[in-house]
Amino acid sequence: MAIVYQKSKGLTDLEMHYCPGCTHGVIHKLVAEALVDLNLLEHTIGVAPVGCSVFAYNYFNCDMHEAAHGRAPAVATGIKRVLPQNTVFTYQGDGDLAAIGTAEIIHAAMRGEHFTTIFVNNAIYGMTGGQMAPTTLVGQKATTAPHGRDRAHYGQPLHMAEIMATIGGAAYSTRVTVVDMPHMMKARTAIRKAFQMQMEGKGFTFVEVLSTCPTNWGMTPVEALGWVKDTMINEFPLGVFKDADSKEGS
Amino acid sequence: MAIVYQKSKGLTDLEMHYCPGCTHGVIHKLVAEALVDLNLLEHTIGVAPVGCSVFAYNYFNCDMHEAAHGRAPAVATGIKRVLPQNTVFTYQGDGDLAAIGTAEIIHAAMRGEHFTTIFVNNAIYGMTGGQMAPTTLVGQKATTAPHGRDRAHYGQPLHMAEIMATIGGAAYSTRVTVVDMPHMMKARTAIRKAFQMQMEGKGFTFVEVLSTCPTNWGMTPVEALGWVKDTMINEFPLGVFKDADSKEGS
Amino acid sequence: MSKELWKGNEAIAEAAIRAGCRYFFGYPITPQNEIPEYMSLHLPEAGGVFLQAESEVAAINMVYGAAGSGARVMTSSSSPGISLKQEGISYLAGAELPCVIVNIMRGGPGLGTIQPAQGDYFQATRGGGNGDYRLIVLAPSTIQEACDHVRDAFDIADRYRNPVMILADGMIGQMMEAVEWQPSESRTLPEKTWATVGTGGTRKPNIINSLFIDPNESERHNAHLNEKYDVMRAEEVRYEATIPDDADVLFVAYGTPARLAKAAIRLLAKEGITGGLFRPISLWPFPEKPLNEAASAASVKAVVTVEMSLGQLVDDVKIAVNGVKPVSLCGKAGGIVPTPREVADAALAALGRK
Amino acid sequence: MSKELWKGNEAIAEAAIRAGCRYFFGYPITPQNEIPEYMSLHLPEAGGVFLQAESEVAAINMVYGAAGSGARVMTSSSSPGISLKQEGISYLAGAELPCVIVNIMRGGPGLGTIQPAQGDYFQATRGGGNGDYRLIVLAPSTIQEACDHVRDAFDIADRYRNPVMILADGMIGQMMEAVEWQPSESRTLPEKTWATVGTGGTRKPNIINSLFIDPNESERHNAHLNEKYDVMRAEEVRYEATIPDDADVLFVAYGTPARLAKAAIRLLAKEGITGGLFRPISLWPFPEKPLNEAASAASVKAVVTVEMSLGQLVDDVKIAVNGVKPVSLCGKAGGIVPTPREVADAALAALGRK
Amino acid sequence: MTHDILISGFGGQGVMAIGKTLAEGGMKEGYEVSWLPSYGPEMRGGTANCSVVISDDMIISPIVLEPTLLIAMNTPSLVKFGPNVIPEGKVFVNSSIVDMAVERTDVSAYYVPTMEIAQKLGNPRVANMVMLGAVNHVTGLLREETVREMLSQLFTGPKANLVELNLEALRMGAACAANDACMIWSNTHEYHD
Amino acid sequence: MTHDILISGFGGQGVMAIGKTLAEGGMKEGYEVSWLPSYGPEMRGGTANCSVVISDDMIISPIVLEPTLLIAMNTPSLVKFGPNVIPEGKVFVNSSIVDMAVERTDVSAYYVPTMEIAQKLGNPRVANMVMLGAVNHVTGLLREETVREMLSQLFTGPKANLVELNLEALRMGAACAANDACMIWSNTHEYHD
Amino acid sequence: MASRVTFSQDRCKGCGLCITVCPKHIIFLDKTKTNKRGYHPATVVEMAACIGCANCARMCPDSVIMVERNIEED
Amino acid sequence: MASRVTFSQDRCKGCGLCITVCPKHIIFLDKTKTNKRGYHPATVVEMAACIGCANCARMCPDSVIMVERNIEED
Ligand SMILES: Cc1ncc(C[n+]2csc(CCOP(=O)(O)OP(=O)(O)O)c2C)c(N)n1
Ligand SMILES: Cc1ncc(C[n+]2csc(CCOP(=O)(O)OP(=O)(O)O)c2C)c(N)n1
Ligand code: SF4
Ligand code: SF4
Ligand code: SF4
Ligand code: SF4
Ligand code: SF4
Ligand code: SF4
Ligand SMILES: [Mg+2]
Ligand SMILES: [Mg+2]
Repeated sequence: MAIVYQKSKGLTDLEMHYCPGCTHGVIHKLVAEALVDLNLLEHTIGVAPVGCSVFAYNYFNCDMHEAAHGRAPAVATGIKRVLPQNTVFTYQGDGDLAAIGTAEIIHAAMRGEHFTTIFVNNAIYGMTGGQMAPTTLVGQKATTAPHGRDRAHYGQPLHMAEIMATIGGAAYSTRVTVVDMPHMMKARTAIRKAFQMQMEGKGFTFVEVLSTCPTNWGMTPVEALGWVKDTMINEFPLGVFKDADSKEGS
Repeated sequence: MAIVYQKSKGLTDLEMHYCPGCTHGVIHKLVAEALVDLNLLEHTIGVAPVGCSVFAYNYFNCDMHEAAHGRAPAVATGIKRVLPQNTVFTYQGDGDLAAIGTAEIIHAAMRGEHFTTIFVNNAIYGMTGGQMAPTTLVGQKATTAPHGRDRAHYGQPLHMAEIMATIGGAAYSTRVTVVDMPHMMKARTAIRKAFQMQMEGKGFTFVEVLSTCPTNWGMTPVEALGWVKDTMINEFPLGVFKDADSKEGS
Repeated sequence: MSKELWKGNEAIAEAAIRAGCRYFFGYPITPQNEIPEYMSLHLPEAGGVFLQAESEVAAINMVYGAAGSGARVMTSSSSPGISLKQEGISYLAGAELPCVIVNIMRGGPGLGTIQPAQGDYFQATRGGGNGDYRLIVLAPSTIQEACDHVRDAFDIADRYRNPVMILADGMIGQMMEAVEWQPSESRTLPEKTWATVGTGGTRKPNIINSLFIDPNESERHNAHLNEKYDVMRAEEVRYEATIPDDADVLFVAYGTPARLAKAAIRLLAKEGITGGLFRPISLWPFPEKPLNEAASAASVKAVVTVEMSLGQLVDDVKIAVNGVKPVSLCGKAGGIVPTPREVADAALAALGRK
Repeated sequence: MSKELWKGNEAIAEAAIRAGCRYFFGYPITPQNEIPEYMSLHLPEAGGVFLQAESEVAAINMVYGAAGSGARVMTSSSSPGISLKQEGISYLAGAELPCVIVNIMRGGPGLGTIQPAQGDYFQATRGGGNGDYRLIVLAPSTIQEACDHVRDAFDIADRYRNPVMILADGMIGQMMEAVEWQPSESRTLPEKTWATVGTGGTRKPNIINSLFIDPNESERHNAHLNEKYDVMRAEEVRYEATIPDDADVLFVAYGTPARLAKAAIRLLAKEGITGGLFRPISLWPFPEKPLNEAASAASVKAVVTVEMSLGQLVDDVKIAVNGVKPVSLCGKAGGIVPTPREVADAALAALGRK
Repeated sequence: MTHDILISGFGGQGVMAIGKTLAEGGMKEGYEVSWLPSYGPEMRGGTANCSVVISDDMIISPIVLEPTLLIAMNTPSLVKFGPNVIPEGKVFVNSSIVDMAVERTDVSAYYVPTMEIAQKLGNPRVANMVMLGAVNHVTGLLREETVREMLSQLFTGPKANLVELNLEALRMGAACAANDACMIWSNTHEYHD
Repeated sequence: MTHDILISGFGGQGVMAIGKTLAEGGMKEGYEVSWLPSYGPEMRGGTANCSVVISDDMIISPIVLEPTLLIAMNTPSLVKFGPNVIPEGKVFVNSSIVDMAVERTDVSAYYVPTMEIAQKLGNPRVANMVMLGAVNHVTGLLREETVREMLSQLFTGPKANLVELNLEALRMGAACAANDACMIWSNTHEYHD
Repeated sequence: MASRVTFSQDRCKGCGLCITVCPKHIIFLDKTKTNKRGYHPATVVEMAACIGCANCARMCPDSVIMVERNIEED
Repeated sequence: MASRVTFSQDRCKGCGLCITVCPKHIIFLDKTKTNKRGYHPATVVEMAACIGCANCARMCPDSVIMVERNIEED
């Protein structure tokens, strides 16, 4: 009997604190596996955000920084400018990246910083208890939008992967998800490609991953997968929005 | 003899502190004239930035706030939410809006805040002495980019009008300039339209104006006009990038 | 008035609405989330506006805009979020805008921990932002008091055109206690003729501003602010002193540690030692004179500061006591609440009995 | 060593490069712009990296990243910009990262004025950010001293794994004076085994972090930090005392006001009054004991604090003097530098002669 | 009289609600009360707990470190907090899922099969009310009238029928505690590692 | 000996450079020196000024509020700072564009037509060097050797010929100050309101 | 047996994600068990039917599952 | 005279922007004058040629220029 799949060496042995069925765990695995498979792990420095994935520094089996809320791209910039040969990535939620950290991510992209950002969009603030995020869907309820996000009051969700695609220094911007096997395989490819392009010096690489938050969506983990497929994808279309390799979007 | 043109009542009688030939003054006039002609001045609250136009609060003949560097859109949000019937605008430079204030402007646009932003892009930090801005052209010299902006180090300029156009709550996004009469007339129209759409409740309106900084560009005022026409417009194409009225860009 | 059981954060939000607060700009952070959450539901019902900002920086600047336009406005956050607001707070103070800022403190430094702490005392009382400015800082130690402070805070802010901060540890935000809603005394407050609501063509433009580029003007502005602060120093000092005539040791504490000091006083009583408690309620202006007098009492042999921080309040205690008695510190940090026993032991140590 | 004429800001930048600083992240703000401008030209020549960040917030977080990866790194700003860095500074202190932060102070509050001031004393010495942390704060009063401080600051930061702040008023940044470049003493510094440079597969991951969610861990971490601060308190106190045996009045001042106090002492001498100057150089750790001893001298009748702020340094002076002598304040704010005459008059007033 | 009560269990077991009912009821009975939740990311699937203090005197600290009364709704809670109970204190164990006995002999233990009893009442969600009934029987803090009043405010309209169901659960819990058998641990429930 | 020198004029008149040359020269002559610019948005087209202190003793304050020596390169400078000069102080006026005389009688005034002299030398940019020459003649601060050394460091390669031109300007300025005529104001220049 | 699927049941959070991706529909939550953290852990009911595709393992957020396959049969 | 252009010369900064937009090329900087702020102010050299288009006035950043036109001739 040969092992077909087991826990990645890119992850530590610690049990993760995520809620049951939260796809943060799945995304962690894809990142860790990519780093191992591309032989980058030992030279990687990751940056954890403030959000449910704040403890990511305990899970990834490489050097890690825990950044202030939203500032992971600035921290990663500091690291990568000191260590241009190493692999650097940030792992950020939608509150972290698309709200408080908007300036930092846009300017990292503008400068074409040579790191990779994994953007976990679960349309909510998970960590702090289900408050509205910039990516919360119109009508979606949140603890600070008890009647659902009101378009007249709060406008429409921000589409970060599309914004990134408009910025010169961004080499790669894509949106994927992990809610079933075909999508997960695309996500896997996208994450690998992002790291590869980073190491080839192509510029800033950005992978938005639609993720679930069963706890704050008030759904079972399986229902949450369904909501991504049926509803969230309609608001946030999947695809490649920029690819410096192919010089065209999707 | 009838007066064809005289100093606008929308401006106070104070002499402006701008350098000779700086087009900040021209843009001030267009804004003031629009407010007077649309009969809005008495109900307007303007927000001045930190930048060369920091003293704009002394020049516009209406109620004014002086905001912290980059935060004018947040300040304007606070004002407009309290006074939804009044006219509110921000007047911001490229350091103010496209660097430190990136998050604030993007989120005001996302929420579709009902105010108007006049974005004065002169590709430099004027006030503090010619440091690099996010809109500084590749190769353009600045006191913090003594050999010119290096693409490998700093990436390419941010195109704010284009970014705004990708955001749901933005009703109008355009780029104009004031370097000769035909362009100025278009700028005049754009600014009026922005205020009109604001009062019609269409959403956030954004007018980027390419402006000169003879002092920090190291040119005469007239040379500076030429540089906008010959060089800057190539990097920052003029046009309408979003118009909720016509439902199409240019 | 009947008693109701309220969670601190929600009580603070409700108290603000009752005080006429109609605008709230905030950003989520534990352990104060129930404030914005409560506001998001109930402020619109009261005809007000709740807005979740993109960051604490944006929130405090929205407050600046709303306050400048004459609104009763509030924001709340917790330690790291309050750090981000420092520039904005300095602007508010500089432009003399009234508003209420709530800090439900957690452990630091940095991301720290979400458990209750008092590590932001310096920041609150001495201005974490730039320049010479002061906030009035009120520190409740029960939820009832938190409600009363919020009610008063808006009036005080309007009276002085100055931000007022409610500084409470996470315990006050998270716990539930009985509350009796007290009606506001209706203070007559100055009209906001300075607010920007449009000139209406009937007056000169109003300008909200903290920039005084000419140093002479800037100096005059600072002198003006300082005179205002002197009035506050004279009129807004608040404290509670429970000090027996024969007190051997004087505890000084605010917020949750003040409650623990009371427990320690009971423990000490069993051991034949009399303790008193001086509880500053306005942390700024600090009750300097009353504390000096209390410490000067002949029976008092030692002053012990109890704080959930590692030596912040104690600075003000030392300044007030001015050498008349030895001052020592019983400090905890990082989200740990000292036990009554630890507090009592600190007193014994200060008295040389341990 | 020959003398060269240097502008303060440029000298600070050059001193940093000579001290081995190879990374600088900053954002323009008057009156410190010559620091980033100098760095943008000369740091790449030294094989380093200069990066203009999108904001002060981003800059301090880039410092966090670079420092965590083991670099000698610096940032500089002026008052409002330093306010924005407070959260980041708290994180740096919490995660125990070495770096040097320069604040060339201007008048406040808010946007204030760009003229020199000292209104950020509290912020620097007591942490404008959240939680219990401390920076070592060095305050030069000449450009030569600014260079020497910068040189030492990097070593001190590395030794303690703690941010060090250079706190100077705009005058120090803008003026030119003669400088003699002093070679660094080569302190042996601990190896940065904690830095994140990739595990290389040979060790466990290094983690740069300020989060300790379990309050017991958080308390331990704070206790550890506090022990470190105690070592600093014991070993890093710096001051200059020029106090004649028969001094009637003792001035306490740092930075530019210390120079003015010297002029005031000359004026007073003509009026038959002997003045002394106690100049704290490390504002934190504050030279508490030496100042107490100086104030205790029999001849000294009054202590006068001279500051370009409205009562900040005076708090530390009061704590140190602890009531042994009356302490008074000669303060200016908003960009105005006090004149020697004003300083002398403050002394006369303190001595009851006016 | 001061009760320092600690209530602990998995998220979703109604731990916070038991505490709030006790605190609010205590307030209505004229006592000084406080309630304090644990909070933080450990809530995610982990153990949640809250402190309730009920006293006829001013409440000093709302944090219960050494409970006079512990309600352990699951095994980790008993393991973690059992040792902190004061001598002579009381420990209420949700014996439906707790798979161990209270080993200390200086405290009184009460084993309440809350889930089985709730099941009998046809509604598993009243398990926490069963526990409250048991606690209330032993402490005598709340009168049934007070509880009824609170329940009537909580359940109105179509849900009004839940008032009686909950009161019945309260009574069943009390009855259970009244029976000495409840003080003896027996491993009747299913638990697998 | 302490010279508190204030130099003021329009931006672009080389005000800062005069100050720096004085300060650096003073340093090379072995004095303690300081130089302090005015800074800020008033620089935009307005008046710029700098303070230079040269002393054989420790310099206390680099800010010159009451100059012993004022160099007024334009009219507003003379209007603004003239009154602050100490009694017995010296005022150097750029008479090429200053359209008024020094009215105070307790100070010595020197009128130097810097632009006319520079014009004669064929290079209007050395006007500030002319002024420096006049000042140096009166104060005797810098030796020509010192100035030559500084200029040689500044102008190298193809620009080396500028050294002699600047020295000549310095000498012409000195010659002007040596002539008593320079102490009498005459309105020779064009100025219109 | 072609393939073997092993669950670290103590780490399982009973979320059921693995179930959604098993092409053979052989994974269930074992309601008769409650693990240390209070969850009903996932298990395979008919190991023989497993094709060793590892979908379940890839999907599991908590890396609970290891999948082995008999190489000879590959 | 069809039109009149009036300059508040004290406010003029001599930038020359007005010159660039005058269709009649009749505006010049008066080098014989230096105003209070040290600039050579703009002026019209041949008022009769002015068509009152107000381009100059619209372009002037400092609102130095007022333009009048004879209505009858309109
Ligand atoms: C400066 C600051 N503001 C706010 C917080 C509180 N906070 C922690 S996590 C979080 C939001 C996390 O949401 P998101 O980034 O979407 O991550 P998720 O938890 O959904 O994965 C917030 C606001 C903080 N720690 N620091
Ligand atoms: C928080 C903060 N950071 C920096 C500054 C300094 N500052 C003043 S203006 C300015 C840049 C202005 O550039 P821009 O917005 O392009 O306006 P311009 O002067 O070019 O019109 C900066 C960085 C400040 N006042 N506050
Ligand atoms: S709260 Fe949401 S995002 Fe956070 S761990 Fe739980 S399910 Fe995942
Ligand atoms: S510095 Fe530039 S932008 Fe500022 S006033 Fe002068 S020309 Fe205009
Ligand atoms: S390996 Fe494939 S077939 Fe086997 S249990 Fe897992 S998902 Fe089902
Ligand atoms: S996906 Fe993992 S955690 Fe979820 S039920 Fe399956 S094995 Fe358990
Ligand atoms: S009004 Fe027209 S024609 Fe007349 S001077 Fe002005 S630009 Fe020239
Ligand atoms: S545009 Fe205005 S300021 Fe410039 S030269 Fe013409 S009149 Fe003067
Ligand atoms: Mg999220
Ligand atoms: Mg600009």
